[in-house]
Amino acid sequence: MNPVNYLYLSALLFTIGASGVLIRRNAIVLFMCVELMLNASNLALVTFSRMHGTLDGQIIAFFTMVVAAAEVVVGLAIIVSIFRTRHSASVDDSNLMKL
Amino acid sequence: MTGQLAAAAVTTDLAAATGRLAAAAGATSTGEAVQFWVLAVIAVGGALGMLLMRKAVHSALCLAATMMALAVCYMAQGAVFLGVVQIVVYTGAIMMLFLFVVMLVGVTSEDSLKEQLKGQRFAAVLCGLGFGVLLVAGIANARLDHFTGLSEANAEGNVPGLARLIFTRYVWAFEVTGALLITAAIGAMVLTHREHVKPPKTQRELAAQRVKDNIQLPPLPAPGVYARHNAVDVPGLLPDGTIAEDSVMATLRERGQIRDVSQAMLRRMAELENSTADWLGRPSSERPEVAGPRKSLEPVPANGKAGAAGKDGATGEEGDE
Amino acid sequence: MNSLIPLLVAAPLAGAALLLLGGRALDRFGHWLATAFAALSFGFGLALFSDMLGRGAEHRAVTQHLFSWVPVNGFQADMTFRLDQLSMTFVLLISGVGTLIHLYSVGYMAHDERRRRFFAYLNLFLAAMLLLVVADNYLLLYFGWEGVGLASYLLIGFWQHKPSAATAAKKAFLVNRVGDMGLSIAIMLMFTEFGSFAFGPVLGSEGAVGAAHQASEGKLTAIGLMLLLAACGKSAQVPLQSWLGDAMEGPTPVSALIHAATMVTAGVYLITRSSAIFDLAPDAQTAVVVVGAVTLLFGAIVGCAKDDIKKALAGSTMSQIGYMVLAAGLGPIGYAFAIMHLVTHGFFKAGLFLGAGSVMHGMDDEVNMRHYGGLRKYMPVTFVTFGLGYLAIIGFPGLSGFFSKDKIIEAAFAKGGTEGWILGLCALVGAAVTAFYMTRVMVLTFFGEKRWQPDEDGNAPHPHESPKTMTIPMVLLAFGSVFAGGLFAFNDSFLKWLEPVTGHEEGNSPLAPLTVTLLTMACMLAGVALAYLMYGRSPVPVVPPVGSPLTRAARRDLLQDDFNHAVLVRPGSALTATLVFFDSRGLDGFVNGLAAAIGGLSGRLRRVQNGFVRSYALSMFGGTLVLVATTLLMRSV
Amino acid sequence: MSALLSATCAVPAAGAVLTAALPAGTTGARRRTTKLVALGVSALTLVLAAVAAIRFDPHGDRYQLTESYSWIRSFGITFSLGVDGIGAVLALLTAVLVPMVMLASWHDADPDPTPDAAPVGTDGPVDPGTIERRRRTQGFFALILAVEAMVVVSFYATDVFVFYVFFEAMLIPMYFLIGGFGDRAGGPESARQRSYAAVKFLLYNLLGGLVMLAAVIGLYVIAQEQGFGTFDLRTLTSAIADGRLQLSGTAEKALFLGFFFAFAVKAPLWPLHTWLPNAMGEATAGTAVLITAVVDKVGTFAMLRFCLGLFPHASKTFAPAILVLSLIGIVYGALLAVGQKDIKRLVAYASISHFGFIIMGIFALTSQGQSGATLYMVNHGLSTAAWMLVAGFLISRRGSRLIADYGGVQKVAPVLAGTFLIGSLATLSLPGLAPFVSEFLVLVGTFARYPVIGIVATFGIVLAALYALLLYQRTMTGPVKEGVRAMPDLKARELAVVAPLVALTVLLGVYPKPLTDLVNPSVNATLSQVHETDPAPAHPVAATPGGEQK
Repeated sequence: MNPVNYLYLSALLFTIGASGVLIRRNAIVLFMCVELMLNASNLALVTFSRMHGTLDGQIIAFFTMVVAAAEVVVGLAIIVSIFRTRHSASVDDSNLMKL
Repeated sequence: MTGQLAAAAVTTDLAAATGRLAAAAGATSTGEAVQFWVLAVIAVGGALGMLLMRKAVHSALCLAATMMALAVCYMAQGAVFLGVVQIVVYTGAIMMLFLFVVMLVGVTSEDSLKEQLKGQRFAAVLCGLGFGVLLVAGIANARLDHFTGLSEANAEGNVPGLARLIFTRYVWAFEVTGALLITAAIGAMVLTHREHVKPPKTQRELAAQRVKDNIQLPPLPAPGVYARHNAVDVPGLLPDGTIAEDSVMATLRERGQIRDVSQAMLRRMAELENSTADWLGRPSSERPEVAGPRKSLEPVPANGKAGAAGKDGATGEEGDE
Repeated sequence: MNSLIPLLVAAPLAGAALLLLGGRALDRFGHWLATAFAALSFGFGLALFSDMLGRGAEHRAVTQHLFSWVPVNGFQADMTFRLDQLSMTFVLLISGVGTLIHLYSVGYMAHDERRRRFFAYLNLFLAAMLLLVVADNYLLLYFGWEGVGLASYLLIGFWQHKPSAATAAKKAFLVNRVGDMGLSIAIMLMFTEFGSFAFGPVLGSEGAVGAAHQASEGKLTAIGLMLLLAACGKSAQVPLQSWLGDAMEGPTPVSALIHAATMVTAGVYLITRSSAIFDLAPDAQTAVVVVGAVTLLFGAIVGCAKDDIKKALAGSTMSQIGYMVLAAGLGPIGYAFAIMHLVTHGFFKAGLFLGAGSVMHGMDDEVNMRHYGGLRKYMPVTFVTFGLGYLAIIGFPGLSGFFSKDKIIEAAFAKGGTEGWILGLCALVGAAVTAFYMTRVMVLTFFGEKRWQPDEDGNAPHPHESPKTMTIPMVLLAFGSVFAGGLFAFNDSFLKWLEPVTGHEEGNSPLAPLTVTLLTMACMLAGVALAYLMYGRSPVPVVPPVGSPLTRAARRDLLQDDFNHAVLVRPGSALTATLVFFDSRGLDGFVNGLAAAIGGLSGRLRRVQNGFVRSYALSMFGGTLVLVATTLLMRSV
Repeated sequence: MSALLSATCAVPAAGAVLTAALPAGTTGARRRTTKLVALGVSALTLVLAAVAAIRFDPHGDRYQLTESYSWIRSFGITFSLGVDGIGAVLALLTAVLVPMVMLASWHDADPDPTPDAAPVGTDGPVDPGTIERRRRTQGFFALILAVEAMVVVSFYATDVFVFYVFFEAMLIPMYFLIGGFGDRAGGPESARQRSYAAVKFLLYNLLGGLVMLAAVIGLYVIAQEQGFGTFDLRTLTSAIADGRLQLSGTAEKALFLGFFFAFAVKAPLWPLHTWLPNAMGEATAGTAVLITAVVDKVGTFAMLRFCLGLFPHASKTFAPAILVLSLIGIVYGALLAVGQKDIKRLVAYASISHFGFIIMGIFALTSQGQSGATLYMVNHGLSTAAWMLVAGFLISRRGSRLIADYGGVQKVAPVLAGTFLIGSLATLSLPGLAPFVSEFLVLVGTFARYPVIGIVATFGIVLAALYALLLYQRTMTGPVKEGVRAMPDLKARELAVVAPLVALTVLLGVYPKPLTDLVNPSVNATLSQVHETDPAPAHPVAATPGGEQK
């Protein structure tokens, strides 16, 4: 088997994640989709690391995870506070930006 | 949790071995191939599950599965540390956080299947397909025939190798990441924290306020109907047979988790009267309709937010906290 | 001595400025001041005249350069004056008659509260008219030309509170403007053709041949026709004659000075002055004679039908100027006679108008001749002077009109060929009609029974003779009417006087001069007799009879106004209204519509910004897709 | 390098700042101080502009009294000023008219004695009339001075970019002048109209300016490619004239149209004119004079200086088309003037007709036409100012702009009627008054090259007589109308405004030589830039008489 298949897997997961962002309405699921996309890219990075024989790819993947963690913390906090005021976790209910 | 770790440790050894083996060739061993295909099916299945499940909890669980599969993939590719971190941080911490929030905002609330934005779903699928095709085409076109393998880089072990890089070349980024994490933590606190701008009201003041506002002077009605249904999600019935929504706690109302038994109760009462009438021998013209006198009273929709709109916002707010 | 020429113009101009700017302080004696300035100008004219007579016939023309007026490269218009025999004739006529009419107005306008302004306008008119005749180039002539138009506008509309007067003034100015267009175009043509529009270089002077001789006949014809258009406007010739009748709304001295003696003859001056051009453009000359002949009949017919004494006289003026234009169109055969008739006409027509003014003065401004009658007993001086003017105009032997008109008729026959016969016969018929309508005026006004009645308030007019200031000018003009013609005709003195400017040649008339004279006499007597039969023998009805269609048409100026109204005014106002609509709805509507369309489009586009995060994400994603695809495609290509 | 020109520009600019900074006009005395300061500044500007015109030597260089200050070095932009005969004359005109406008508008910007309800219900853009009431007087006079400063810079600028900046910046004060200070008469409806007019004015001119900006940038880019990285007009024109800087045919045409469009909107040329009647109708009479007599002149002036100087070939190519448009403008403007019911709009349409003459003179490409056009700018400025200001005095007395509300004014206010008549006569180009000289020159100049257009344009003089005299007849003559019975005649201040204008109109009609002497050399220089000479007469008088046989 060619390790390139990991890249194909990564591409597939990324696409699924992206479609999820576009299709799902629940803000939490949306976030999960984003996480999936990040993970997909991490997989690609790790594969690249293996391809080049250096560890830099893994480092970047590591940083990605950290950033993802930070993002999730803040993002979920935002979701919670939005839910408090709007009683809804649907992103379609927060559409005041059009004004 | 411990089980997972143990399993991961086993796989690590295995993956390291296969990785070393494959390094020379540019193709992988059959073992890794088998492993990959199994994991790939799990990962994609999990991802699709996440995408398609209507309930957030299910989505979260599916995602967790995908992440575990990915963690194994990392290990198989010689990124042992990352694989562990993936399981500990992602599956362990982040996904738990997700689940907490899901529980907080309504575990059973589902996305309705009806798409509100015209053409959104179709366009999204189209874009996704197009993007996928592009990515695949890109990868296929790239010259990726040579794999160096990590045997050299991981010569003194994966963790020391990473550490060497993190604390030398990437130390600045590492520090900044730390700052980012701190900031994120503080941000989360700030976002979710509610400042009391004035001292909390005492019970007396609240009572006075209620009198002044002329809202719900007596205590709220208790939930439960007769002795039959005494669960907190069963609203009490008003004298006319309709439900008293106030009798259910606000969080349940918010989630639409009110179990409406009024119809059943009415039906039962009618039966009771009928049997009483039978027993007394009354003519049938005087008997009430068994079908129930209040057709109009529909059960509260499962995920409707009618309850949230609330009879009055004040009590809703109080219950929410 | 030449430096007096600018003063001719400057004196009345100073008078006008002084009176207009001087304010009420001058109300008491302003009219005498104005008369003095007019007389001063006449004095300068006499001095220059005597000076001119002292020089030989070839050295009489002089020019006086003041300053460069409009110098732009090749276009050089100078403030230069030229005084030659032709100008001199006009200067004396204008300032002389002008002074008399100033004097007359002192009495006539005695009770008008705006008398000072009236005299200022009169002075302004004199200045402009004198500028017109002493100008040395066409642009300066145009200056004077429009100046007299302005004065005419101001004076016709002097009684501005009457809407009819204001309308008449505007009409006069507008119709004149159409003529002025011709003059402008003629000047432009001269400029592009010759690079100059000064009299000397273009027309030639002192034996030198002007540039006109080198131009093509087509160009000269064009210039000539444009000059004719100008002349038609100013001299009320067909087809631009419609303003003259309405111009009688002005005070009578104005009618006498401007609309009889001087301004309306400016067209004749223009044609005579441009003789060098017309002589080289026979087609233009033909047009001139046609206009002259048509107008002389037109005016005469109109004059027959009018009951308003001033309008009857206005028709007569039109007709008499027709004679002059006709003569001027005949070329060197006729120029001198045109000017001669112009001068004699200036005397007798001014006299007639002043007489009419005197009658109106005595009759409480009544103008309808059907309400006159038998006035000879009440105003003897007016009767006598008016009668002399009457005899002069109908060409009674020995009086002024006889000499000048007879010569024109002779000259018309002398044109030769069919043309000559037609023109001559027109002129003869004109003479007969002239005799008819003038006799009609005379009879209706001074003979028969008195026909005036008290008005609604019971105030009947008390006809009386006018004051001295009015009668003296009338008497003086009557002298002119009687003797000027004989003086000019004596030994052909006038002909010789003008010959250096206009040239002269004898025509070969198919009829002997005596025959023509006798024919004219016969026509005149026929006209007088017919008029006497119609108006002198039987009482004149106070309410005019319906009359024949021709009479009715003539009362309406031969439907000229109706024609103008139908052809110009009504379509014009329709066009204006359409354009106003087009401007607000069409042009502005287009722009506003564009604005609305843009607004609508942005309204549509705004809906894309629906506020849904997922929509934005979709567009971002789609954008990325497109970008990546493009990049890949570009790289693969 | 004398600083005369920059002083002429700086004085009104500084005056504007000073006037705006004076204490608010709560009392009559304070307001008078403001007005006197502004008037003094404008008088000083007049003196400086006159000195500049006098020190200009017609036989010397094309541009004199030049100054240059470095501004944006990386784009070769310098703040350079210089004056030619045309610019000197027009700057002088501006400097003459501004004090007159100020005097005429002496009380136009006083706060209303009875504070009427602030104009509400403007559902369009924000009403610029909401300038703080107490500072109205300061604002008005400061804005006028600002306009003056910018106009003068535009006339003096010899740098394309500097010209552009001030050409556009002029819109800002004008916008506030139009929108913020209207006739006292109108109610909320008039406020809405005024707001509409101001926005329309701004949009039209802004659009023109933006097109021009594109052309300015395009010119710079092309010039820079050929080694002329500068906006300096003199460098550019001389390089274009001797072929060192070559624009391709298409580029030149496009750039020409870009410049011309802006100037044609400003001028305004048919069919871009529709903003003018609105703006002049709704603004105060003084502002209307500023628009038509001062600001619009920048447009025609710029056609002469920039369009012809920078794009000689394109100018020639487009000249016939522009002539036809200007011809339509002449007749169209006059016909619409005849059909107007509103005095000020009538004057505006008359101005459109006159601008047709000016543009026609410029693009006839003859020295008579262009000298005539330049004189026309001056004469139209003076005569229309007189006409419009007197009309403004009339309107302020009766409180109505409708012609139908007047009649018989001549009887009650003869001096007013007399000056109005002189204004009307000047408008219809009566000989002896200044506009005649210029109009005739334009006609002759056009006729020499395009006889048919010249002849049709001559109809304009008949139509001019029609609208001018019709207006006079309807307002001033006839029986005295009810509303004008107690109308006072002109006051001393008003006479002081009108008298100099009338005197200048008469003087320049009889003796325009001082102006033609200033203008002619510059016009000849402009013509030589376009490589045009006057058409020679077919049979010049100078040829020896009889020397040639036909």
